[in-house]
Amino acid sequence: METVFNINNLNLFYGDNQVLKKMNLSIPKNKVTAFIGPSGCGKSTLLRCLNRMNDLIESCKITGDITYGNTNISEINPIELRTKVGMVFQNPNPFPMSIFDNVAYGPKCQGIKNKAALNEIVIEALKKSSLYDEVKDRLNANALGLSGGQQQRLCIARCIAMKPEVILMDEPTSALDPIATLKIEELLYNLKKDYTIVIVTHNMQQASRISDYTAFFLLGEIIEFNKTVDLFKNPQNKKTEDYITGRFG
Amino acid sequence: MLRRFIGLILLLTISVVLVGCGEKEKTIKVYTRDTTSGTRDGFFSTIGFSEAVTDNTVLADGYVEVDSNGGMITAVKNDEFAIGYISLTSLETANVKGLSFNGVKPTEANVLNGTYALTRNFNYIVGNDFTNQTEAEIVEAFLAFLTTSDAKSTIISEGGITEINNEDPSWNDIKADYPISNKDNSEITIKFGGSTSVEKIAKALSAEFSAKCGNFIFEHNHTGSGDAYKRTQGSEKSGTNALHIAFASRDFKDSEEATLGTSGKICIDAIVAIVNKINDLDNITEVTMKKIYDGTITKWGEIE
Amino acid sequence: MPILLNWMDKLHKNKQFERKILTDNIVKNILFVVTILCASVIVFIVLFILLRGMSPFINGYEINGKIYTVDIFKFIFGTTWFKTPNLYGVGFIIVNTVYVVSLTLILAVPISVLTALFITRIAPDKVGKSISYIIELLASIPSIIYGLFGLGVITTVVKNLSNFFGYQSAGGISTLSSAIVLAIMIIPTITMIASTSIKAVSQDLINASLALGASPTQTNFKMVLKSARSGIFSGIILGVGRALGEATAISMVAGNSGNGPTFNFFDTTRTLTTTMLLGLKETTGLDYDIRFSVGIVLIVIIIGSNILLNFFNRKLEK
Amino acid sequence: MRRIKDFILNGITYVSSGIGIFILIAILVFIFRNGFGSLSMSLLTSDYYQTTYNTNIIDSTFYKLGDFEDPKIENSFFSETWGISLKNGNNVAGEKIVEINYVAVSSPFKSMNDVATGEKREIGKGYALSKIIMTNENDDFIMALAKDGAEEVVKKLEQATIITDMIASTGGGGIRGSLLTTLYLIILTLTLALPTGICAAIYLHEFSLNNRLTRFIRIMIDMTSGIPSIIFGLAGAVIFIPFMNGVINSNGGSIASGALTLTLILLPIIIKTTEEALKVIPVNYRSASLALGASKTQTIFKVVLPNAVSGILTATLLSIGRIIGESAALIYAVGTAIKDNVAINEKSTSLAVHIWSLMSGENPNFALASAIAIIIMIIVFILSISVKLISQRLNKIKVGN
Repeated sequence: METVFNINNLNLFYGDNQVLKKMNLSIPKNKVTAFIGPSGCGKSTLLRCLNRMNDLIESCKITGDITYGNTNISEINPIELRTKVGMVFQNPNPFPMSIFDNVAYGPKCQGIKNKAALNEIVIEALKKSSLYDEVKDRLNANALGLSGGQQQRLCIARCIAMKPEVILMDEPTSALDPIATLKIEELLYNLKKDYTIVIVTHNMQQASRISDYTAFFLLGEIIEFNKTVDLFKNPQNKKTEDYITGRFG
Repeated sequence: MLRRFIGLILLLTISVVLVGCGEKEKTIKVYTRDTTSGTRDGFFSTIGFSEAVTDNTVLADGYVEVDSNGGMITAVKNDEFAIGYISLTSLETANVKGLSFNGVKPTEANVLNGTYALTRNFNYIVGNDFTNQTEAEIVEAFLAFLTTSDAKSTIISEGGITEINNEDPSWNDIKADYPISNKDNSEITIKFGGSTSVEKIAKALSAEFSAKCGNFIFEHNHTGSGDAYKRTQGSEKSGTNALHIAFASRDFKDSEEATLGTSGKICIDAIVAIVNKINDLDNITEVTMKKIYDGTITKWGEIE
Repeated sequence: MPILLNWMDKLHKNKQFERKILTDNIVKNILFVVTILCASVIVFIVLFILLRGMSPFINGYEINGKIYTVDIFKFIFGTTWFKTPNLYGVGFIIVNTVYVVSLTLILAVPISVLTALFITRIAPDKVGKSISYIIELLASIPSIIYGLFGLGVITTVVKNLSNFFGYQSAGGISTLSSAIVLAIMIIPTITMIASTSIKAVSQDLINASLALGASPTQTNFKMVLKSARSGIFSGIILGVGRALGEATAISMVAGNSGNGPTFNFFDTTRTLTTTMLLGLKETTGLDYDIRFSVGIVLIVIIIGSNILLNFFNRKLEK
Repeated sequence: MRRIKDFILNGITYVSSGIGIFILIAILVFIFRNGFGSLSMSLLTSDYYQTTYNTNIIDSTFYKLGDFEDPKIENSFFSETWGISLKNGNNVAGEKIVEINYVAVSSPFKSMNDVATGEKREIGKGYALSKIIMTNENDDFIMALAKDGAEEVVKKLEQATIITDMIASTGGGGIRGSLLTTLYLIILTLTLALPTGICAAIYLHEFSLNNRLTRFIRIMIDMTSGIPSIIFGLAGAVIFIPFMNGVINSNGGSIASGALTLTLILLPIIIKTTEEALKVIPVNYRSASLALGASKTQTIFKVVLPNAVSGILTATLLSIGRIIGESAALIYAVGTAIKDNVAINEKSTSLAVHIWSLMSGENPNFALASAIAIIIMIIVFILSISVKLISQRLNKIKVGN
C-alpha cells in the first residue's frame, strides 16, 4: 500500500490537556480515508495536524512526527505544505467576493497573475467540482449568494484550484441538507482517482458509503484502522463494534 | 441606592436654603480680569490699589476672575449685583452701564481734557540697532507716520483716544521726507509685537502704513507688554523673537529705559467701571472703588 | 515514489515560500513596533508633563529680577491659588473638583440609570430605540457647545434658582451650574453603558423573578438593577473620568474663585481644568509652567479615582 | 399599594428619559434661536477679517461733485455731493460700522486711487467705511469716523471736496479659515492616526500572543484613552510645538503640532474600533485563506482588511467627529488666533476653538458662536447617523454568519 502520510507516535496537547495520545496511522494514497468517532475524540485535531493548521493555535504542543512522502512535515514550510494539502471546512466558508475571485484566490496568492491562466485554472476547478454548469453565467456574482451545497462545492473547487495532492475534509456535509450532501458525496467519488482524501465525519453511513479506509477514534486514541468494509462488517475491537452498532456515542 | 440619593439631594437643598436665608442686603459681586491682563494693571494702578495688580489675595471675598474683556461683559450682563471694568472702546456695544469716575463721565472728550482719570497709556518702542538699512528707514518713516493725522485718525477709529491738532501734518505732506516710501519694499518684513491690548490698533496701523510705504510685509506676534522692550532693545533684541516695532499697554519701567527718540506714547486707553443695566448707581469715586475691591465695602447699600 | 518526484519538480518554488515567511516576519515586526509606539504614548505624555510640571518646584524662575521656586507643600495643601510672586496652591481646587464631580454624579447617576432602565426594559421597543438614539446624539455633541449652552441657559436657570432661595449668586456662574453642565455631558456616557449591561441581564433571571410573584416593575428595580450593578458602576467610572477631565465647557460656567474650598452650590468654584485654561493666552514663565504641575495633579486624581472605583467595583461584583 | 408604588417607580423612569430628550431639544432650540440669523452660505465662504483698502481721491480735476439724486433708501443717509448712501451697521466683532449701500453711477467713489497699488478701485456697495480724512475748499482738515455714525459721516462728506485718506473694508465675519483649518486638521490627523491605529489593531488582533506583554500593551492603550484631552494639549505644547518649530520652522503652535496631538488622542479610539471590526470577521475566513497556502500577510491584506472596511470607516467617522469637537487640546497645541490664510506651520483655530475665541474675545459674539455651533452640530449629527447605519450593516454581517 502506497502511503501519503505516516503518523508516528503522535501526542498533542492543548495547554495541559492531552488531546491526541500516541497515535500511529498511515494514510493510503489516492484513497478516501474516513475518521469516525464521537465528538471530542480528536478526529478534527489530527486532521488539522496534517496541514499544520494547529501551528496557529498558541497553546498547542506536538510530540512525535508526521511524515509527508519522506519528509517530516515540521521541516516543510507550512505555506508550501498547505498548497499541497488542501482543506475543506465544516461550514462552507467562501470569501465574501465573487465566485471567480474565490477560486482564483489561491493561485493568485502564489503569484499567478496571467488572466488567461487564471481563467483556465478557475474553469477547470469548477468543472472538476461539478459546479461549473450551475455558475458559469455568474462567475462575477458574490459567492455568498450561492446555496449552502453550492458554497461547499465552491470551497472544494477553491481547494482543487491549488492542484493539491491531498484534500482534508472536516465534516464537509454536516451543515448541509441531504440532497446537497449526496451531491458532495458523488463529487468525492469522482475526485478520489486524482486525490488522496481524508474526511472526518460523524455520519457512519456516509463513511461506509464513500471511504475505502476508516479509522475509529475514541478519547484521543485510534482504536481501530482498517479497510472500511472490514471495519464495519467485522470490527476487531469491542469498542468499535459498540460504536458502529449504535450502542454508545 | 435610589432612596439614599434622593435623601442626599433633599439634605443638600435644605442646607442651602438655611445658608441663603441669612442674606438680607445684596452683596457686591466683584469681577476682575486675570493677573496677566493689562486692563487689570491699568485699573488697579489708577485706583490706588497697585497691590492687586498681580495678587488676587488682597481682593474682596467671593471675587470672580474672568479671562477676557468679553467674559467680563457677559458676566456683568448676567449679574445684577456685579461690578467690573472693561476698556472704554467696548462699552458702547456691551449693553452694560458705565460708571462715572470721581464724578466725570467716561467719554473721549473727558479723557482728552484730562478730567477722566481712569486711563492708561499705550506706548510704542522701536529697535535701536538695525543692520539692514531699508528696515531702519521704514521704521524711521513709521515713527514719522505716527505723528500724522492719518495715523491718529486710524488710532481713533480703532478705539484709541488721542487728539488731532491742526498742526498735525498728513502723510502726503511729509511723504517727500521719507524717500523709502516710494520704493518697492514688498521684500522687506517688519515685525510688530508687544501688548495684546494694542494689537488691534497696531494691526490697523501696520496695514495702512504698508500701503503707504511700498507694501512691506508686516508680521504681528503680540505676546504681552513685558516683551515690548525685551524684544526691541532688551535681552531678546537680536534673537529669533526680535521685533522692529513693539507696543506696551503701560508706561515703560525704569528698567526698560529706551534710547532717546525710540519710544513714546501713541494714545490713551480709558478703562471704565461697569455695573449691570438695572443698577441705579451712576458714579463712583476712586476711594469707594478701592474699598469695594479690597472688601471694605461689601453691600450695595453701603455706597453713598 | 511519484510523490517524491513531484516534490523534486516543485523544489525551485521553495524560495518563494521562504520569502513569504520572511515577509510575514517583517510585517509582524513592523506592526509590533507601531503597536509599542501606540502603547508608549502615555509614557511620553506623563513623562513630559512630569518633567515640566516638576520644574516650578525645582528650577528657579526670574520674576522682577529675583529668582523664585514654588513651595511644593504649600502647593498641594494651599487654599489660595495664587499670591504674587510664587505662592501657588491647588489644595482647595482638588477639594472643589472632587466636590463638583460628586455633585455631578448625584445629578447624573439616577437620571442615567433610570433612563437606561426605561430604554431597555420599560419602553416599547421603538420608543426605547429612538430614545437611546437621542442619547447617542447627545454623546456626540462637542463640549464647547455644552459650554455655550451652559453660559446661555443654565446659568440663568441657576441664577433664578438661587434668587428663589434668597441667595445671591454671581449671575448663575457657580458650582451648581458647573455640576449641571458636567452632568448633561456624562449622562449619555453612563446611560449607554448602563443600558448595555441591563440588556445583558439574562431573561432566565427575570422570568424567575416574575414567577416568584414580583411585578415587572419590582423585578426591574430590585432584580435587574442589582444584577447589572457592576456594569452600571463601570459606566459611572467612565463618567467620572470624563467629568474630571472636561475643560472648555466647565470653564465657561465655573467662575474661577481664587481661594476656597467652596461648598455652597451658588458660589463660584474653580476646578483643576479651569485653572489650567485660565489666562493661558498671555502668560509665560512660572505662571505657564505651573499649569503643568496642575496637570500632574489632575493625572494623579484621575488615575487614583479610577483605581479606587475599580477596586470598589470588584468588591461589588463579589 | 403595590400598584401605586410601581406606577411611581415607572413614572420616574419616564421622567428621567424625558430629561435627555428635553436637554437635546433645549440645546437645539438655544443654538438655532441665537445663531440661525447669522447662518448663510457667505458665512462659510468668506474671510473672518475684512479686506481693507487705503484709498484717496485728491486731484479734483478728474471728478465731478454735487447734485446726485437721492435714491431714498430707508434708514440710510445720502451724500448729494459724493453720490453715496450710507447706513449704520455692526461688523463681526460687534463694532459699529458705516456701510455703503448705494453708489451713484458717476460718483467719485467709482474710481478711487488705491494707495497700495496706485491703481483705480471702486469703493462700492457693501463696503464699510472706517475713517475718512477730507479737506474742503479752504484746505481745512475734516475727519469722519465710523463710530460717529452714518449721519455724521454724511454730514462731513457734504462739506468736503477732497478725500485725502480713506480706509474702507469689505467682507469679514466668515469662517472660511476655521473651516479650512478643521479640514487640514482632519486630513493631517487621519493620515497619521489611521495607518498607525490600524497597524496596532492588526498586530493586537492578528499577531499578538496572549502573554504578559500583550496584556500590558492593552492596559497602556486603555489608559491612554482615559487621559483627558487637556492633558494631551499640555503634552502637545511641550513635545510637538518645539519639535515642529524645529522641523517646519513654525513659531509657537501650529496646525501640524495640533494634528500630532490629535493623533495621540485618536489612537486608542481607532485601535479599539478597528479591533472590534476585526473581531466580527469570521475566523474561518482566515483559516480558509491560510489553508489555501496564503501567507499571513496575504490573508490580512486580501481577506481580513477588505472585510474590516466598514469598521475602519466607523473609526474614521468617529475620529472626524472627535477632531471637529475637540477644543481643550487645540487651545494649547495650536492656539486661539483666528486666521484667514491658513498654513500648516502657523497658528489657527478649528471651528470649535473659533467659538471659544469668539466668546473670550473683546466683545463676545453669541450669534456668530451659535451659528458655528449649528454647523458643528449638523456635521456631527450626520457623522453620528452614518456611524449608526454602518454599525447596523456590520451587525447584519455578524448575524449572517
